[in-house]
Amino acid sequence: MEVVSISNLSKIFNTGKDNEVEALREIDLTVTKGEFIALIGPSGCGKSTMLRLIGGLIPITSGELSVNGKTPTKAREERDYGMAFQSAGLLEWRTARKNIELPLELMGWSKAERIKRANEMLELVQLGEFARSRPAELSGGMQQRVAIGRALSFNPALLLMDEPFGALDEMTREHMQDQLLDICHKTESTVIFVTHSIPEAVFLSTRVVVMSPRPGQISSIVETNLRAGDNTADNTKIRNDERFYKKVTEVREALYGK
Amino acid sequence: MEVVSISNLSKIFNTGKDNEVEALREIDLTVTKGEFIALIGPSGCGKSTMLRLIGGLIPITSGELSVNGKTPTKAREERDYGMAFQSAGLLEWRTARKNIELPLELMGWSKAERIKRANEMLELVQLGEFARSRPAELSGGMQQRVAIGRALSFNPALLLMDEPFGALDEMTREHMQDQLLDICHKTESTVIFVTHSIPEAVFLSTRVVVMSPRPGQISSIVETNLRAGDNTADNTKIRNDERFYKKVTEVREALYGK
Amino acid sequence: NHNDDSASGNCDKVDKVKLQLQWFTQAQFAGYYAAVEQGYYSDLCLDVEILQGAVEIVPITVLTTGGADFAISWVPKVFGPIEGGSDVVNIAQVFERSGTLQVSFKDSNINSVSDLDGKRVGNWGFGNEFELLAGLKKNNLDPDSDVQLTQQAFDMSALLNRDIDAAQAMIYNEYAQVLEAINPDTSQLYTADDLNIIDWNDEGTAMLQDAIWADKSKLESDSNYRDIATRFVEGSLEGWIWCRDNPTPCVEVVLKNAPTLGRSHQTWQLNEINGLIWPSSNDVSVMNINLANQTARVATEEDIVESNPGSDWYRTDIAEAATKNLKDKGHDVRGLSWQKATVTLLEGGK
Amino acid sequence: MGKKLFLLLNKAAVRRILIFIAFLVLLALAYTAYKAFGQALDDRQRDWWFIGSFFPRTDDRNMPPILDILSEFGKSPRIGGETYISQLFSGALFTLREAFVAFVVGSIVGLVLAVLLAQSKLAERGVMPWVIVSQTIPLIAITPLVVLWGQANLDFLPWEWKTWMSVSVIASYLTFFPVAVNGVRGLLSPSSEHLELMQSYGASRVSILWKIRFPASLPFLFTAFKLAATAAVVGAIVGEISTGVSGGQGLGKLIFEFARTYAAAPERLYLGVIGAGITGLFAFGLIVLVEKTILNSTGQQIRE
Amino acid sequence: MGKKLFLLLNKAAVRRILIFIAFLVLLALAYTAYKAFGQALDDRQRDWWFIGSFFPRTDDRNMPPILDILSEFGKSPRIGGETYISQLFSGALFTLREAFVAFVVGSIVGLVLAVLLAQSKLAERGVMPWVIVSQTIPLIAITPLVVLWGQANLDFLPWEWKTWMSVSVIASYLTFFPVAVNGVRGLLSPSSEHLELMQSYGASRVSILWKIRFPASLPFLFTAFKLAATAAVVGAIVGEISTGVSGGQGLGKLIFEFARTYAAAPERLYLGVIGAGITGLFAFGLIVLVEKTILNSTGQQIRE
Ligand SMILES: Nc1ncnc2c1ncn2[C@@H]1O[C@H](COP(=O)(O)OP(=O)(O)OP(=O)(O)O)[C@@H](O)[C@H]1O
Ligand SMILES: Nc1ncnc2c1ncn2[C@@H]1O[C@H](COP(=O)(O)OP(=O)(O)OP(=O)(O)O)[C@@H](O)[C@H]1O
Ligand SMILES: [Mg+2]
Ligand SMILES: [Mg+2]
Repeated sequence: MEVVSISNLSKIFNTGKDNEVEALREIDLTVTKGEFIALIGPSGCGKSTMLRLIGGLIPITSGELSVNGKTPTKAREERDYGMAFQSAGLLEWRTARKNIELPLELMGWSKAERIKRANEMLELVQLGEFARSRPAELSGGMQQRVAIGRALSFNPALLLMDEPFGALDEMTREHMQDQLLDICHKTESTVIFVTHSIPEAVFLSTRVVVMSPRPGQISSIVETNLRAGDNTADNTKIRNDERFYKKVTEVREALYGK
Repeated sequence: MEVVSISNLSKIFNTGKDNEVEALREIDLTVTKGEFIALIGPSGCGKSTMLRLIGGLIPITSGELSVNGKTPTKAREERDYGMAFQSAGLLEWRTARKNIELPLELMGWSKAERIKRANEMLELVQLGEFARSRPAELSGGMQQRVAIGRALSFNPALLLMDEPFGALDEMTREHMQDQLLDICHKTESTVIFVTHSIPEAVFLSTRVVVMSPRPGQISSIVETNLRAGDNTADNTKIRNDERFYKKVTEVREALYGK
Repeated sequence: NHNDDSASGNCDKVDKVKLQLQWFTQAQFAGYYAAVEQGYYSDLCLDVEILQGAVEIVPITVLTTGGADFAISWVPKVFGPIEGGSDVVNIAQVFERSGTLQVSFKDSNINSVSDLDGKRVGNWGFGNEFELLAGLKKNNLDPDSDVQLTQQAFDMSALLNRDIDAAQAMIYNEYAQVLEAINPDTSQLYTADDLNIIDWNDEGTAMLQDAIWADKSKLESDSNYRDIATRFVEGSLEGWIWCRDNPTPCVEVVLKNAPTLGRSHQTWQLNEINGLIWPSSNDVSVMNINLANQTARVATEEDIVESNPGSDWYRTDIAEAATKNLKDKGHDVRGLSWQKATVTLLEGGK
Repeated sequence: MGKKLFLLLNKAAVRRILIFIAFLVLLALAYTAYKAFGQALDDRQRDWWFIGSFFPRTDDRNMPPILDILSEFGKSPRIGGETYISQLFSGALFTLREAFVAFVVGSIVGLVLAVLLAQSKLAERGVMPWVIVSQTIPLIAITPLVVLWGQANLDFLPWEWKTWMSVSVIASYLTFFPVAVNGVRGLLSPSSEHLELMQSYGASRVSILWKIRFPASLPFLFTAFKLAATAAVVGAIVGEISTGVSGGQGLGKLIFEFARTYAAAPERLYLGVIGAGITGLFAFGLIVLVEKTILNSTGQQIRE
Repeated sequence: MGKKLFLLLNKAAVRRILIFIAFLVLLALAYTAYKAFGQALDDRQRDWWFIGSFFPRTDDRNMPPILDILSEFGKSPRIGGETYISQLFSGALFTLREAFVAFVVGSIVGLVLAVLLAQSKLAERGVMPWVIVSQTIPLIAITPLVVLWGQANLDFLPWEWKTWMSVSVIASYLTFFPVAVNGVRGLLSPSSEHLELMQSYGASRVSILWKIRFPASLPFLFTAFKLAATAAVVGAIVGEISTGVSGGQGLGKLIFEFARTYAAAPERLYLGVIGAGITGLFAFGLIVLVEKTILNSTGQQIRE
């Protein structure tokens, strides 16, 4: 089942003005249900723009784009998305827990359910003690983790994540990766995940989409799928598997050339 | 010559309130001129707090801290610092170039000098084309690079950098690392550099300071110094050197235990 | 409340009446308050509510828009609206004399209007300046070039500070304020001997002031309203007669309705107000035709109106009917024997 | 919340009031010093340079001595009458009631307008001009209407219409404007980041308003409320003067009376000004207190 | 900048004005419809429910027909005299001059105060109360002083003091307040991130003020300028009325005349109101135009 289908998509900012920027050119991509797409490419190549287009937050310039057979705006209104933006974007007047509760409130969860789920999420991102802290009192990485908790809290069908683990140390990052995979497999979510870390992309994804510098184009797509559908696969094993290293090299070459 | 000397430094936020947080406990550290200290540790362990203490932006709770033999506030007023914060912190009403010019304006550079230097910096961070863009029109990584350009623009004696390359792809990151080293060697700057990337820490630093989780303490200090004072050393060679891998492993073990 | 218990007994029906005053409550309107307190209105089967005026209340507007049944206003202030088509008529000219003065210190040597030549002459503007302007012209002074006309605030500081040489003042109000102020040279209150006054009544440019106004065509078409008007004028005049004969309790009635006012100042004011009414050349409030013509003439000369308002703006029948009733009750409606009392002002009008 | 308010009152408010009093004393000293200086000059050469014309005169009529002003509080307009301080106090209460109603009505109207104006450019362009026009019309042009309207028999209201309510209506006319203008600014202040977040959840306009725009606009709204509270008090005072109130004596009436008798008793006008000032400060202080409590609890406090 | 302004005028402003006119026509229609409805009711049962008391009366005295109002523009107070529209036009120019001076003076004073208040908690606590107090004092208590002061011989000024300048002084008294209050809010609005950045450069207070606080406060200041421009116009109108400015016919004087003769010619007061409204809109529109130009060029525009 096609979740996202993109064809011949282009995006130009400030069309006609002297600061015109061609961010994306002629993108074609199809994502099917349950896939985990890693989006990788140099800084400024249009990864965030792509996510924002898919999420229906900015209008496309030309081409076609549909999500679950609907326009992105429609899909957004029907709450198909969970998004984690490049910057944490927490509401500064809400505590960490209240920030995680935000989407749940919008989806009409009861107060008790919300608190329960928010607490689970805080545990998952290892911030149980900081439930009542405000964003300003959290470190950069902690803020990012709250944002991840918020994006995952309501089991969205389509997860759009923009460098969610960028500000985390290796250990926390690996923990979060494992948790993310776990949740996604349980809820059969489809994920589009932007990252700068090639190993992370390879480890998490079923496919790695490699983009070239501005104007952003898809230069190649590497099938990774180290789990091959087996959700119980041992993550540590995969991380140390030879196939993993090979795929990492393959993506690196696709990205930077040999 | 001691640039930073810290002894028995502790930092507690919200002392006495119910949301009291002990961020740093009994830190001892001495940094001499020309050193490149990499600070590494799990998310929320107090790295940013440490930089902010050294920069004199927040008051210490107990212990002693001096910079170039002065109080941090004094040092700050005498413009000893160049800081790059964890979030880019660009002024949204200024263009990229104007943002880089900000510290130069404060230091009384002439307009022509400012523009010249700002353009050099924009080239250095590979954003020459975006001189006239505003922060809102730049991607996350591009914003971060502008902030780096700004921090480096006036050759500060002491550079405090908080995950400056966090949002950059590998290639851009390596380019920036090389540039940073180059500048630091030329201007004989002392650097304290927070990062989550162990290879980055090892590659750049003379010493890696490893911190343990909250309350943040220095768990060990790894001498790296792969260049051993030779500024002309070939970076590619160092990155592929065996000593490099050994040091990476050493730091990883210091950080996460064997 | 006085009205209710006495009125309901003898009356088939009590008519509600609203009276709009031209200014805040003070002894200038003592007669109306007295009529309420003394039950004169309720004896005539009226339930009168007095609406005090304020800075931006134009009584004639309130009257014509139905906010009040009767209004108190100076005559010249109504000429403009009447010329513009306002349907109102003067039914009782309560004050026969103008209370407007031009006050100066003795040492300024302003003994007559012609002495204003070359002086700084204060006035309030906003339609209060016509008697002054007419008086100047009558004495062959050009208001634009021969005197220096100056905007004056509604208090007498400008005169006391000697920023102006002659100040406009109402005899019952601002003039008294000067006499309530300390003369820094003597550390005593100023006295009448320190001051010269020009009284427009003596100069022949006085204009008629407080009068009762009513809805003109309603008065012609609605006999009930005409009847109410007559009773209202009768009750009001009875109040004024009472205040003439009993000034001390009358002042207390005013003070009761306006707790922030000073007693000596209000006593002075009532005394002077009585002097504007009594002795009356006609039966009280019945229009003096000469003064009506003088007012209309000055108004025309001063361009308040384009053409002389003639005599359509007042009617005397209601006042005549009311005074007839009063005379029948044995009241003195001329007050020929009335004489001004001597009132001692205290510092600040206490 | 009650307890929190009280605590704030205990610490911050007391400090605030102390500072205020310190400045008050300073001002009184400056006033007296200036007066003394001016009088010394008077004795020599009154018209020296521009002291004579530019600065206020320093004689007792124009600048009554502080002690005279203070002692005037205990006096009364007539022998045996109510003292000025007690008149001012009850006048202030009377005016505060008008101002309170005006504040509440004006704030509600202002908020509703702000929400309306924040909806779309079209709404802003269509409605904003009328809001502006409404403010440009001087009170003198609307008081007759308001007063007439108040005089009509508003029988259908569950309460009896009093003239002071007309004053409140006039004051609320001044009140809603800053709330509307600052409110729009506040409602439009959320970052695009937060708005996009909400959009990504498919949040409705109402949810965005309630969960993002409204909290983000709190700091703006409290600034507006400060302006509005002050405007409500001054509007009530001005309303009393321009329309008159029967059945009560507000501050406005007192001040007007005092202003008119300034020549005879200048101290009194100062009493009125002090009374109005304290009343305004009281209203302002209440808003600051509520602001501190709420913004502290949401962490949006900008200072302290 | 000139060209930019012109371009903005061409596109956005024209659209804006068109929308305004559309709403104007709508309003006129609503007015006429309400009047017709009310009159239909009048004919049957005037006192039906509360229409009779709550809503304005619909007869021609209280609600003159739109056409009467419009045709009044072309009339004149006396045969062969100046038409009202030309009186209003020159009155508006006269008042705008007063308002302009008031706006400039008030904004400068407000900005200086805002900078002062933003310096420290102590300054805010010491000075803010006086700013509030100043606003609570009704104009009626200060106009006499201003007028006297204006009448004194301010010979030392390099220009001749005119009465309209006293009006400007009074209007600026209303103007500086929103600028001061919103200004403080704006000056305190920069994020701690930006302030820390500046501190890390060892920037002086003045630099921080100039390079961070001031630009960050622009959106706040423009909101304040909008309030201030409106306040300047209404302050000038009220000031004219309360000082009775001679030597010129401003809008205030005209409105005062019209209000006094409301009973006779209600249309005229509407003329005055329309004149004041358009003048206010003009002042407001100028600020919006400048705001758009500046905030567009700094990218701080919140809408459009
Ligand atoms: N609102 C905007 N207006 C103008 N240009 C924009 C805007 N947003 C993005 N761009 C431009 O589009 C290009 C792609 O930006 P985008 O944020 O998608 O990059 P990215 O791949 O996410 O980069 P990074 O890894 O640095 O986050 C950049 O050149 C950027 O300058
Ligand atoms: N202003 C503050 N108020 C209260 N607590 C704070 C504040 N700033 C930081 N902390 C706390 O101090 C601890 C250290 O924070 P810090 O930002 O120094 O972490 P960090 O090492 O930089 O983490 P990261 O890698 O996630 O950026 C955290 O537990 C955080 O919650
Ligand atoms: Mg991005
Ligand atoms: Mg950090």
